[in-house]
Amino acid sequence: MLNGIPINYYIMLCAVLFIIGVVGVMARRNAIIVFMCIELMLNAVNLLLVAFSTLHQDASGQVFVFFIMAVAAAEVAVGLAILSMVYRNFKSIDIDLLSRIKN
Amino acid sequence: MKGLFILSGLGILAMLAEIFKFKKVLYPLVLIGIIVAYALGFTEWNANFNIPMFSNMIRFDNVALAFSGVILATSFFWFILANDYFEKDHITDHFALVLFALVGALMLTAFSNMTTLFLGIEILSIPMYVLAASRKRDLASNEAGFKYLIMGSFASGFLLFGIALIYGATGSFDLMAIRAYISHNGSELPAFFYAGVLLVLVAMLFKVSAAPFHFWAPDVYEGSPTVITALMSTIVKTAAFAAFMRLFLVTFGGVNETWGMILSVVIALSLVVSNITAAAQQSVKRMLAYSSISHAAFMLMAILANNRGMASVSAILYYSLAYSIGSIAAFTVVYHVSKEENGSSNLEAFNGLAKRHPLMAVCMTVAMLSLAGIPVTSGFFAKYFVFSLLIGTSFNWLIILAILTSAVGVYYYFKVIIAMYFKAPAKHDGITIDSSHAVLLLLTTLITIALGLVPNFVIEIFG
Amino acid sequence: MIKLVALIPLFPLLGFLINGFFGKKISKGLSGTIASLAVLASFVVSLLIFMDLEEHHEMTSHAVNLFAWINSGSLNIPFEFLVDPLSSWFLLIITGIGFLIHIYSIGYMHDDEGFSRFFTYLNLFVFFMLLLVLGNNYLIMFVGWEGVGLCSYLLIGFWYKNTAYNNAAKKAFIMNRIGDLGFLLGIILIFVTFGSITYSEVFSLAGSGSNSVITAIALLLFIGAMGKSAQLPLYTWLPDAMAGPTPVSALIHAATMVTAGIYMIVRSNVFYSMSDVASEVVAIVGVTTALFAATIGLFQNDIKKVLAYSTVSQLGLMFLGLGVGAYSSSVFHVTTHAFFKALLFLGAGSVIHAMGGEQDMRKMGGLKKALPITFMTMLIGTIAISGIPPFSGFFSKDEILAHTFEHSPVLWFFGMVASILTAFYMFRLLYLTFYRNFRGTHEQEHHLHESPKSMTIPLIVLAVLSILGGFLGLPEFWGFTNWMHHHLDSIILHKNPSVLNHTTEWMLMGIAVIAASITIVVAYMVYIKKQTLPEAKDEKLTGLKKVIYNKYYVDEIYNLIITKPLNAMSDLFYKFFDKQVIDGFVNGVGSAVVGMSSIVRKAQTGHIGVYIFSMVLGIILILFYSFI
Amino acid sequence: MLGYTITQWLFGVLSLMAIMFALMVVFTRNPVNSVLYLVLTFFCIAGHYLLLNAQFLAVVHIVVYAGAIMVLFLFIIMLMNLNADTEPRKHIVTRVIAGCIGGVLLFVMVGALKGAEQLQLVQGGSSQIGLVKNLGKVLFTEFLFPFEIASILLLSALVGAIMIGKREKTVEEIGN
Amino acid sequence: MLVGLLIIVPLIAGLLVFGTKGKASHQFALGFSIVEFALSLAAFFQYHHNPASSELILNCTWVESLGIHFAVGLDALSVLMVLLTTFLVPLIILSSFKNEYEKPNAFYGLILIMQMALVGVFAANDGFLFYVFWELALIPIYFICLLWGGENRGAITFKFFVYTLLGSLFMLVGLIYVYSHTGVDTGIKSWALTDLYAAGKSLDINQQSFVFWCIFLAFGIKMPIFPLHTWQPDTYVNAPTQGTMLLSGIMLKMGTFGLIKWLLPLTPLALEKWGGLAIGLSVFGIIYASCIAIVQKDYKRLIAYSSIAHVGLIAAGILSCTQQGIQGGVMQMLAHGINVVGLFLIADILLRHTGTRDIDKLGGIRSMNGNFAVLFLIIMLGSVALPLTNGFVGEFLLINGVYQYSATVAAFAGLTVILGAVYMLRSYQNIMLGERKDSAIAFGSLDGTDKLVLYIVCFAVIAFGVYPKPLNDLAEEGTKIIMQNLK
Repeated sequence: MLNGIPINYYIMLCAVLFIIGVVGVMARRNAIIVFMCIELMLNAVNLLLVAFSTLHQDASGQVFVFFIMAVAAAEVAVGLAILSMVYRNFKSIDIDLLSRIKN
Repeated sequence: MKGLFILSGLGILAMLAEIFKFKKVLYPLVLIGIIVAYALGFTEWNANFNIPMFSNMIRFDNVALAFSGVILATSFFWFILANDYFEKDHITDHFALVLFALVGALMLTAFSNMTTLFLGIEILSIPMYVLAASRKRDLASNEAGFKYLIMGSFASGFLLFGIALIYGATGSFDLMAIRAYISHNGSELPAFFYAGVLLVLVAMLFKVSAAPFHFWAPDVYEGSPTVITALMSTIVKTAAFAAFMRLFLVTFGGVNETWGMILSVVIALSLVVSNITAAAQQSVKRMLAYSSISHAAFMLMAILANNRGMASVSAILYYSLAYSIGSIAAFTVVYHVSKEENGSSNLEAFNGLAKRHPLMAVCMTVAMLSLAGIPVTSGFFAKYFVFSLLIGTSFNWLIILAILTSAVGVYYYFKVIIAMYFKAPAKHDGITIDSSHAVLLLLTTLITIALGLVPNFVIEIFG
Repeated sequence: MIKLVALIPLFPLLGFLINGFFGKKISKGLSGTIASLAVLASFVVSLLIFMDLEEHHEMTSHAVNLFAWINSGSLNIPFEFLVDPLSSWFLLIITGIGFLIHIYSIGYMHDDEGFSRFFTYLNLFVFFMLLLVLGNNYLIMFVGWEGVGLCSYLLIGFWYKNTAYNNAAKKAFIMNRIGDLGFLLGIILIFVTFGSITYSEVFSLAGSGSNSVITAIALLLFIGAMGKSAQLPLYTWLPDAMAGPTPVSALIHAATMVTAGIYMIVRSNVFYSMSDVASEVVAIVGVTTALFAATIGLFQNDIKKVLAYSTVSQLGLMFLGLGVGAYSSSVFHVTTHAFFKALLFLGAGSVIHAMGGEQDMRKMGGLKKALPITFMTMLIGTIAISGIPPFSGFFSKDEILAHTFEHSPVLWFFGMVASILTAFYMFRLLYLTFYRNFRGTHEQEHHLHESPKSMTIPLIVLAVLSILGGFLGLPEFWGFTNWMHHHLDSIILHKNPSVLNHTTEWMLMGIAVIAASITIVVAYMVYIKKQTLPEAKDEKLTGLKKVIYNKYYVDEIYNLIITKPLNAMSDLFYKFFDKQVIDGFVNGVGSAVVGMSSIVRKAQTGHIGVYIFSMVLGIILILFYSFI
Repeated sequence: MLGYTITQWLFGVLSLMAIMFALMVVFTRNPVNSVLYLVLTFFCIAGHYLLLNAQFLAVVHIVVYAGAIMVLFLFIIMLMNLNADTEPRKHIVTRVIAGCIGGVLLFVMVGALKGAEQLQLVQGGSSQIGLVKNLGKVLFTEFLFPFEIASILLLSALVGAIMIGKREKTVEEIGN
Repeated sequence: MLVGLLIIVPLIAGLLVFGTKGKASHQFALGFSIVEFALSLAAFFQYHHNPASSELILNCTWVESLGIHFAVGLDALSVLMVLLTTFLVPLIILSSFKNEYEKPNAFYGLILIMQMALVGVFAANDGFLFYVFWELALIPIYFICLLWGGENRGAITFKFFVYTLLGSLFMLVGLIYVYSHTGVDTGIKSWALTDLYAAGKSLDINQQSFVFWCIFLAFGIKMPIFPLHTWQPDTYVNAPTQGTMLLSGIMLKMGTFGLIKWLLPLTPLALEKWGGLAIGLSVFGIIYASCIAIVQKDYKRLIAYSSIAHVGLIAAGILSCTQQGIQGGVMQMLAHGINVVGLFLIADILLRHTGTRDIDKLGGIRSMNGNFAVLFLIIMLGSVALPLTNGFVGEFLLINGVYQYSATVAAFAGLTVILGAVYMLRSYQNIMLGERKDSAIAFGSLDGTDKLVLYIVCFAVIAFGVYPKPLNDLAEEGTKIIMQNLK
């Protein structure tokens, strides 16, 4: 129990958020939204880590969240750069159009 | 450890080179730097064993050093291969990115904390996303980078979720602590700990491109510039395996009944899918991508056999070395042939290569033989070690499957050989290649054979 | 002296080598002389050894070891010769008749371009034949056995441009090989049973073998004999073998090689004496063959074919003798048969020579005047074969028939019929050839001439032997010592005591002589008085006659039940099983992989969505497997 | 209130909102709205952080995600002029399947994530771990190496973004 | 030492020949192969002199930790097989003198390297080394067939390669399986032959069966045994004649040799259980291949099928596990090697002189060249195992061995005596005898080198048939060692 809320609740909440992110990745064609959904997934993980951190009374979980944030920022920077390049070349960021290489 | 710093320093230096105008010396500097890093690795051999560094965030023990050695050696060859690549625009950026990726790769060989694992993976991946997309006007390259990015980030999400769950169960990111936790709590581990392990497994399987998490690999390999493909299929793969091994042989070795069966199915699926799909490929580059999946399956078999102490480690070490060297040779040839054919690496482009450039044909043949696992090339020993690890375990059936699919493998590797020696070339003029590339080809070919003749050095490296 | 036995096969071997390597470079005369001398030398040595053996009667068998040949664990087969009464007697027949036929061949083959080749083969044949009889174990016998088969093959197909001859040669070789397989298996069974294949060891151990094994051995060996000695059902090669030059027919297909089967069974008489079943089989096969071949002989028009069927029939008679346990009688008949059948063949050769190669008796006739020596000698031969006393054939045949009667009157009856038929067709041959008017072309008539000396002298010698040969084995009830019995006494281990009384023997003899005489008269009536001629056109024959004329269609039947199915099966194996089923399967696997490949690669759609789907699906399955 | 404490109420409300906003992120057609919903989700998550006594992290979260990253997204969307409902939708079947798979995944996850009850809690103690001082201590001692090496990560992202973002000077080059 | 030379000389020679050009290539190659033959003769006499001589043993560590040694040694069987190899290779090289090959240096270099691998296979005393040489032998022959082969060589040689590779991978698995059971007492694993024998015998029947089939598959494909044979005729026909000679003359013996030395003593229990099936396949293969040979038109293909028949008998004899059977197998391996080289040379000569190998088109060659006819005849007789030719000793012992296993099976196996004569005589008659069928076909006198090779082969056929003792003694001794290990 942390502050009166069972850890299970947090795990479930994070799982739900994570899965919403996954569904978003699967269901959307707009690359930016897809990317955002991935961010959502990461945030679910963050929340979970913080919850566990509090559970264990251990700061490293929260520190890990910093790193995830840093990475997310870096990923977004690179990702959006690539996206804008793709947009320049394809004039679209529809992920279903990016299927020239196959088989 | 020192290698890590040197490479980081080199990376930063490369960025500075743009500003301070010493681009010309950068290339030799990098080569020297790699050699120095390699040499420094030797000084650390046996020295830092079991001494935790930075609160046990990273641990350059002998295994890590050995894998770093493989990565550094491969990267040395790769830089020779890539000399053309760096002559274009953004030279310093490319250098920096590759060097940073190498830093990530080295971290993956030596991490001993989930944090460093995660950072290592990301430091390796983010430059690779960029490099894959580095031919900015090329749609294929764009697409490759984009696909790699999306899939990679997506997989990272699972990795993190897994890590979080493990953290939740164990209260620590430290591998030793997790291991101690497993052995301490034995059978009473919470279910979500296993879920965490499996999610990490999935993420790692994605990184080593095992079926059914492999789909990104052929597309990305094909779309990326050939040189980058070579980098991905050698260094990235080796690093991923080093990480995989550290996680699943060392850390999660205690719960192998959780992931063993799953891994075996994944291996079987990878073997079948990769070999069968490769059989019909017309593009040699893409074929090599599929072949890399099948080799990944073989390396996973060594991990699966998780019961012989250092044997699995040295088998994977040998395998990754053999495979990397062979791949470098193969990609060098593919690079030149496709350059000749305006970027196409179709099988027809190889027709009559034996007449047009005998050296390339011979080296390609040796590389193909090695990838196919024919004695006395190193590829054979690699497969042999895997077989000998797995035999007598409950996974004998995997060996049979591996043999059958190897026969299919022979089919597509030999398609290249047949094309080179048997088919008439479309053009009859010879191909000229850089003397440095000729040396590279010879060197990798010799190493391939030498490793096959004297595998001792690698196999007995851990005593 | 006996130690010199190795010389006996050595001389023909040398002759073979000299003629083989230098035959084309030396003159025909020299070539023939060398070959003949080689055989003569062998004959002389054989004779010396024979006499040596006769003198020292107490030591009847001598093994002469040349070198170790095959060793394999407990199987030790030395290259070893055995000199004993049986082999020494056969040595004499082979080298003696062989020499005469060599001489004859010098004349007969004089105009042939393959002259030296002929003598090469002939020498080689003699060499192998000598090995056959000299060997001290079954394998050496087998060596000779196959060797003579090879020579027979080479000599039947001597005129290699003629496809029919080649076919005949091939047929002979393959038919022989069928028998050889039986022989080989027999040898192996002997080894497996007794641990040795050396005669003396095997025979001394024979008592320890179970009856069924002994029977099996005897029957397997007999299969070999059936092949080599042209017994039913493996006889068909012998009539075809007449494609070879006539001296070959005389030497190989009448006097020596075909009697190898007799030799082998006499050699192995221990087994046959111990196995009633095997003996019975031998006797029945023998008498059936005798009768069967004799009936075919009645309607043959080719002079050599008649003699060939007669040979088959006579061999059958010999096997009848073996089957009823009259081993020495059969050897006796082998001897006399060698004399008169060689004589008849050589005579026929002389006729053919004179007729310029014509072999059809319907185109001969009245040659008596033109070929007086040939005629006289042929007449003697015919009388001898027909069993008219005191010519040699009478004694030997009578002995066999007497023993047969003792064994079984039924067999005797059929044997008797066969010998009566023999008398008939032999005189038919004589009448059609030498009596009445010449029926050939004018040109042939013009060229008719007696053969040269080199041909007639062997004829005369053989004629004399045909007359006198019978004295080797005069009936004991006449009060003589049967030399042949006496000579072979030591090698025949289980003699069956004679139970016939003298009256019966006299009676049998009488019946034989009278029957033969009547037959001769009937033949005279038919062919001289009534001037009957065989139909010129084969198609006009009807009924049984047609069946017999066509040799009971045996060749056709074989063709139908063996050759054709074999070819059909081979085709099936090749075109269906090999190409379609097995290779089809192998290639099918290959194309299946490629086919699957093009299906599997469809999954690689290029859509990230699909990739992510599969990834998530994978995760679901993994978690599902692990937790639910 | 209804037997629940304030924190429990807050947890419930924040969770519901987070899930709702997250769903809106996925199901809203307009990308701009998606971004905004995501920002809202992030705020909810920040609220959770506060509930969990991770005050510093909550602030950083807002600053980094809502303040930086999402603005970047928004910026890019605006740049590409994607702010209308122009996004072609995936085929309905695909979306249904995606939903189903999500459901199944949830089901499996729930199955996999049970067992937290056994977790041995380090109960009570000070809730000081989320304070800056505390975190800083851990970050700069235990996590010094990752902290330093993260700079490499950021550098490479920097270089990469610049490299990708820069306009090509030369015309398309064929080759490798 | 000597044995080391035997392996290293062809390797060096091969590499040297790669550096030569034109005519010099085959002269060099011939010279080296004769040197190699002389070396193997020296080994042969050395063995006679002192079988335990240190000259004949070489044992260096290769991969210490895995118990892999570069252990080669010549025991009785190996001496014989090495002798066969080194005897045939000069003949094969000699027989190629009249063929114009593109890039002769590569051609002869590959032949010599192949020789190295073959000698290695026969001399290996270490399971791993055996496997390595086994596979190594495949590469040169693959390229020989691919580069200098006939019409459809790409697909056919590929099939051959995959087939044999698949088999040998299974063998590797079988061997590793046995290897993993070595060193139970000492804890040190070893690839040494004797250790493998001991380990193999310690396995239970199911394990042995697994090992047996894994390894048998490799040997069965190499030989090849029905129904694993379909790669063989096509490959033989398509390969250049010298390649075919290597394949059938020597390489095929790798399978039978392996059977004797690397399978029988390893899995005695499994042999009892499965030997019958294996023998059954072999014997059926004899009849099957013989029948197919009867209807062949292409002479080379006919010999290919005859080879399957012969090897079926060899395999059956060996699998009977009797002294006679195995020894006969060894003898027949030697004989078949010599004969088949002769026969394939004849096929080559026919093709070169007349432009066809179709036996229905040929005919009457005897009247054009009597000498050739005699040489052909002798080799053919050796092939149908007429007594006093080399084929006989082996065939007799083989049938003997099979007979001791089962009389009925032996009777079927013995059909080879008849069927062999049928297809051999038929083809001989069609090619050589009768009248010339096609007036366009002229057959002049033989070339010197062809004649020389044929004379040597004929001499070997007869000499070895009349006086097989020197070889037979060795075969007997070698077999005895195997028989002891079987117990």
